[in-house]
Amino acid sequence: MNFEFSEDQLQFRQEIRRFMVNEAPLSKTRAILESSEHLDRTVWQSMQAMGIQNIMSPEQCGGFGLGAYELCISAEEIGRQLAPIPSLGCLYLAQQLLLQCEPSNIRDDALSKIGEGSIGCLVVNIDDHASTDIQLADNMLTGTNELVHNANEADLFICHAKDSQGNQYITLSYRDTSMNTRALSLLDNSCSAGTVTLTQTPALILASGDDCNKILERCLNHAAILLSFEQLGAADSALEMATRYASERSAFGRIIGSYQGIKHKLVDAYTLNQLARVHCYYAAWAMASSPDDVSKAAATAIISSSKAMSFIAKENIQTHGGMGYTWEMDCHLFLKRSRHYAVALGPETHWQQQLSSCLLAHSTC
Amino acid sequence: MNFEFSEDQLQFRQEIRRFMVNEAPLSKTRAILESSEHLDRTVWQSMQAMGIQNIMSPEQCGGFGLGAYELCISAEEIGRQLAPIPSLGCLYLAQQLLLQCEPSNIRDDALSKIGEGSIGCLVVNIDDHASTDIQLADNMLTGTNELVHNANEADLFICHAKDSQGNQYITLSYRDTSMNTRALSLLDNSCSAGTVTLTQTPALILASGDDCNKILERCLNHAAILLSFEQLGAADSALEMATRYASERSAFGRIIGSYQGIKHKLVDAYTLNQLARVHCYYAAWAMASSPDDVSKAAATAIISSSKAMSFIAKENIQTHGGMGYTWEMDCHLFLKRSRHYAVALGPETHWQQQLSSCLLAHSTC
Amino acid sequence: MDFKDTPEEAIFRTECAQWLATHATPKSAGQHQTFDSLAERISASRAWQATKAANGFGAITWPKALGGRGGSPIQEVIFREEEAKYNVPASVFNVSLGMVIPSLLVHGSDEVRARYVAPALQGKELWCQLLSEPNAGSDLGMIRTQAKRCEDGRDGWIISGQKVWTSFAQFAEFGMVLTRTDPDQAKFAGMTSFFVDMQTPGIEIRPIRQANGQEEFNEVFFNDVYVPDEQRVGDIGNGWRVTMTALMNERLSIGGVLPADLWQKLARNIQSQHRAVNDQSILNRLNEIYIHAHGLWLMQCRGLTALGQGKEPGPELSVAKIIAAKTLSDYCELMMDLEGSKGLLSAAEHGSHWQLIEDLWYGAAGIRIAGGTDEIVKNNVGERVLGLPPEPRLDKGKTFRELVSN
Amino acid sequence: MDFKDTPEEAIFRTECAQWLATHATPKSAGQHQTFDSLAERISASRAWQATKAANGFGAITWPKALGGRGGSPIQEVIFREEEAKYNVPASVFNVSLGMVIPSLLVHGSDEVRARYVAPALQGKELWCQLLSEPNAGSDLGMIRTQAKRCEDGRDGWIISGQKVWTSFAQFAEFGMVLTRTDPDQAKFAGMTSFFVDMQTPGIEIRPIRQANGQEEFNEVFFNDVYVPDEQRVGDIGNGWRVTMTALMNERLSIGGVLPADLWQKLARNIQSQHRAVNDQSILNRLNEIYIHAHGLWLMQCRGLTALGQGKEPGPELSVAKIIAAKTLSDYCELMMDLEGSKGLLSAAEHGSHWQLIEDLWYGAAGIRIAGGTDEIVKNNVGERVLGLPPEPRLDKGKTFRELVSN
Repeated sequence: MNFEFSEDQLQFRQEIRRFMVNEAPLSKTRAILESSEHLDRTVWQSMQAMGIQNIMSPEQCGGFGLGAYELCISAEEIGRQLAPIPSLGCLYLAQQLLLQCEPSNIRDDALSKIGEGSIGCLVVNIDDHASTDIQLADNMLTGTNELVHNANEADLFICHAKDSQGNQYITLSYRDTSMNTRALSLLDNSCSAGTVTLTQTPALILASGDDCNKILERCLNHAAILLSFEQLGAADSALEMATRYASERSAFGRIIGSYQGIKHKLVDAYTLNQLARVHCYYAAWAMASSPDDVSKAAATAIISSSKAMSFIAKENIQTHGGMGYTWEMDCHLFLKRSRHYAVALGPETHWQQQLSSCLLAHSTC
Repeated sequence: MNFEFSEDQLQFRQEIRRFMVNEAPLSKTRAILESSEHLDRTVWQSMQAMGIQNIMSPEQCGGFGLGAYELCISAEEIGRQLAPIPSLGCLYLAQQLLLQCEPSNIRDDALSKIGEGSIGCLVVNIDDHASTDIQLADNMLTGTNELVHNANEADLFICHAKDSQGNQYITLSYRDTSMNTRALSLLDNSCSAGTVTLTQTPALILASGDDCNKILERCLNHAAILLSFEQLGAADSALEMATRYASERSAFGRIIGSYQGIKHKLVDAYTLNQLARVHCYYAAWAMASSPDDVSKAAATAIISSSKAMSFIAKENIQTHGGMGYTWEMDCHLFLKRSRHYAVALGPETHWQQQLSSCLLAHSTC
Repeated sequence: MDFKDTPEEAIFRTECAQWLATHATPKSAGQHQTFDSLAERISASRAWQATKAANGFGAITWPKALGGRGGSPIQEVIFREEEAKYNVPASVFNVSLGMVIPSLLVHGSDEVRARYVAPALQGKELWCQLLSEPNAGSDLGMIRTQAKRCEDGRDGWIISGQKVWTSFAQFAEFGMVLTRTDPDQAKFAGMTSFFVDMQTPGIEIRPIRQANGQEEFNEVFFNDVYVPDEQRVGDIGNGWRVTMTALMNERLSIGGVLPADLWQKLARNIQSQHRAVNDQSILNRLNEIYIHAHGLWLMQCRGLTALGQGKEPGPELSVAKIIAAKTLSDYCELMMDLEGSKGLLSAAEHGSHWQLIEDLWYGAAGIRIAGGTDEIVKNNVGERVLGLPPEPRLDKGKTFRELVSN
Repeated sequence: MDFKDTPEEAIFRTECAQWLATHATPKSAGQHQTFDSLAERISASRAWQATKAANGFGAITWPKALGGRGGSPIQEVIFREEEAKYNVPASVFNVSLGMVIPSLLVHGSDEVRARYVAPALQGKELWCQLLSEPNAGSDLGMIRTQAKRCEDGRDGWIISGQKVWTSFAQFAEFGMVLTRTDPDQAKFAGMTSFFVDMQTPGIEIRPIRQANGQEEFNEVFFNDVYVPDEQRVGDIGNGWRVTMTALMNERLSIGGVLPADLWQKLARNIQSQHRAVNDQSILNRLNEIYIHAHGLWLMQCRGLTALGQGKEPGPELSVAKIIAAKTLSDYCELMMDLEGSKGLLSAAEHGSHWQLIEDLWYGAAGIRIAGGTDEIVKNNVGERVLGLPPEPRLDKGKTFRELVSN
């Protein structure tokens, strides 16, 4: 029985935490929210220098070839700071997809580019990844996808496409003038998503045929697991913020955290996040060493971590009272982000269906 | 705008409450639970003397010909005492079904008998009232229904039957040697249900053809509304019990009701039951004067009142701590009853489906 | 029971509808009046209040002698129901006409009433209420803003301190301010109320930016502000009673919490999606929203019935705010979830109909706090309705000064 | 990470499995050992404990010198996991061997240890723990049962008072009782522990009938019971420490809360019903039960991992009881709902497999109370894990006598 990060991994977490606290304080997220930008490139670059974009990349791509655990740990620390970086589009979707593809020069080049700080994105229909509006003909892509995470800042575009016969492909393109991206206005503008329109965009083939569905499914499950870790960190951070305030603020002659109305609420939040935590760890284990459990574990991780994040983000505001509702306090950063996380990879109902299908099929998925 | 019981009705409620408190203290329910009986005939008889079985019966059957409100009010007071009487099988199902049938000597005789204290029951497939295992041939009934509320004590049997061509009938039979009833052991043995087996039982026809479905549907909706009022009273009673204990018991030097952990929990219970209360009132209004709203209102009333009852029954035990878990205290009477109410007319999922169908069809049901 | 107007109510409703039809334009479906700025909204609201006042609809329940209609609370509700069908600006006069002026009517002098009531009714003068402070939110008894007798011979007071959460202070002509005049009394004693011209030197107003980016509320700083004694409202040391008069008036105002067609919109939205129609877990969420929204409407109907019979509305309305906030939040999140991953887009992408969803979603978090947090409401209901004992009072028998020095 | 045994653990597991295979019969699927009476269950448990003790499995973590195995907490868990696969009686020795005797080992004299440890281990002597009282449930500091020095020359004490919630007192040979010896000290001081022969004259035991009709717990009355001073455990006034030693031992015992195949059973049940399989609201309830049940197992795995590394399990296990009670209740109610209206039948109609559902359903209400109510657990977690301040202590600086006279 060994259900805990190893000593090395825990030490790695401490390092990443120190790094993220220094490089990406909440003030940077707030600054992005106040600006017209959707991400902070200086944070992304220092992360590259730290090697985070290279954690899971194989050595031939300049990476460290580490397993899932270290990236999961990094995602948690990214979440703790609500870091305004393209983690979802690039690290959880594009990079994870590349890692699912057979090694090839095309793939390895893309991984190397990401390792060097380029931003990738995945052009896929998130709500129904069996379908796509991108057409492939003569190695050229044409079509529009209305919602692509981090598209506007992306240098690499991995696309799910079909040819006129309905055969599927996963392709790689580098940004050029044949593509148009438009940044979307989001409920949480410290995140980034865009509309991608391709017109005769040259494409390199990463995979084709029935493999594509399997690759996409695994990739989306991995993305869900990594996003769950990000939420875990964000929820922990919001709970710490609420606990700190509840330990300082007085009303009616008492510190408010001494009232059971506040205390029990924060314990409920703690309980939800501890439950999410073990499911995230289990999902990391599945991602690292038990592919058959990934589908069930990913759904469980994202359902439980979204529930915790949504609850804690709201009760953090509530604990702060009127102050919590001001722009000046950071509470609203967590509130907005909680909604973003809740639907970014499809709403809960999608994952509930995936989980119940797995449970009914018992151990077969 | 007039959304409250009238002065007369409120006075009627006070009378019924005084009557039920005197005639059916919780000790009678407890006595039934400890005995091999499933109901208390003396309570039923004094209710007959009081006229409760005659509230909605038309005057030609010896009844008062009152509307739905007075019966709803009575049901609430029955619930407040968890009275061990055949209210569900006889008043809410059998009598309501008879009231839906066209007047006839057969029907009127049955209503008169109930008015005189006889117990009626409805032999219907509660979980799928379109189907029945009772066959009608040559005015004789044959077949078994495994779960009939108050069957074991019933004198009158109203049956949903089909003939060999699949035509539907609603029939009336009086107890005779051709029928066999077996009392079932229940989670809450202060209620009563039985298996009914009919072998060539003579039957009188109350209704036939497509009318049967309509009659059954209306009857089950009315039963749901009346049972919701019964729950409302029971939940109020359990909440009063919890509130009283929380106002007396001390722990750590304080009355426990002064702790927000207890106080807020009881306010949550109060809130749930106040919500159930207005939905019950609305359903009573629909039953009395807006048949098109009955289906939606019945589903809403039973969903909201079951939720309140289940929550309050559990938190009443919790508020009482260890004492709440003893046989000596009355808390367990409410806990058991809450489960009985929750499934007696089909589980929540049935009513949720009915409600969402109504909402999607807007005002058409 | 029935949900129909009485004959008298129906006549009044017709009267309102006819007047509104000639003075305002009806809302088209789903329309929701928006303004480019808060200042524009305030101007529009002033103009609409002036029109109403000029035609006897400015304050339905006020006596005719004061320019009101001498109507019943039910008539007030009927007018609001009819008004809601028209494209008129949301009122910014609830605090002025529903709280401050009613308190002035009880506690102010004849001269004060003669001068201030009419301009407020006509929308010329907007009032704000200066109560909460950074360290006195839920616990108003702990306000520190002090008023000291002038020692330079003037018959007046010097007010210094900071107020917070004052709605529309940046647009208001006048404000009613609760101050501490004697810190050596218990916390609810030793307070005194004044009214002030918001342009008085030394008053500094800073709008507070909210989580949703809007700026309805303000911090108001009193930097040694001179106020003549004739602007005192009520006796010295009687400030809490003046404040309670204002707050009690608020309690009687019922309704208008949830958009009436909340669940219908949702039902239509679900029906247009094959997946959602066949997902009973989504349908159960619709059901719950219906149960809460319709339940709130029914609770309000019970309250109105009581008002119509000249009784106090039942205590169940106290919990309405808690249910309403949850229902709004659940509604908005289900609407977003129904959009799939596009639920993360803002109204700028979804189109203007989405602005309401976004506003309600942010608003829900605010409703749980404003006018008494969920926790305070539950304490009140637990103690006043269920009769449970209060928390131990640690401040009993202590003066304000002793409490602050802790 | 992995969920496999280490090589050493695997060896130990095999050893346990082999021994169990020769001394017990494996469970068949869904089987759940039942007894006609509590007395029969106690006898069977005594016999099985004797067998285990005779073969070195009686107390895995106790030192060999005391008849234990000298094993680790992980080995204890492994043995329990393997034992759970066999048709053996549920142990009634958790209080004896997990709480009372470990406290006697710390606080008892050499003579006492020499006399009492072995018979307890061998299942010959069952112990109970006499702590709670009618007015001291959550707040054990308020116990009133008093022990007074004999004044007739005997070197002993006279105990009088009433205990409640004592498990298996009616079958126990001995009990450890917490008494008040000095009411003029603060509430947690002035208490002293004794052990007593449950047959001592003056001890009267009345079983408490529970909501589910069972009678595991008892009221125990002490009517001027003489206890020699040599049966005192620990110093005079040290009773709270003796009690805490016992309770701390309980905290280290992990696991076995939920039946391992909970959600699988439910999934199979749902799959057999066309309606349920197509109702996503039912499936979401299955999902939630899975999330809680599997989550609890994973929390336990984290705790075991810590134990295996010689560390304390993390604080998240403190909330496990709250989650477990809710999960059991939800599970049972979903199982009942799946039966449609037949969900109201008792196990007598459903068949013996239903007895477990019924027991767990009643049990869930008890779990929320026993060993610290949900509310007490949340207080502890809020204060000890999150570091939030405690409730104001109204009993601070007061003696027990002052507290009682309030």
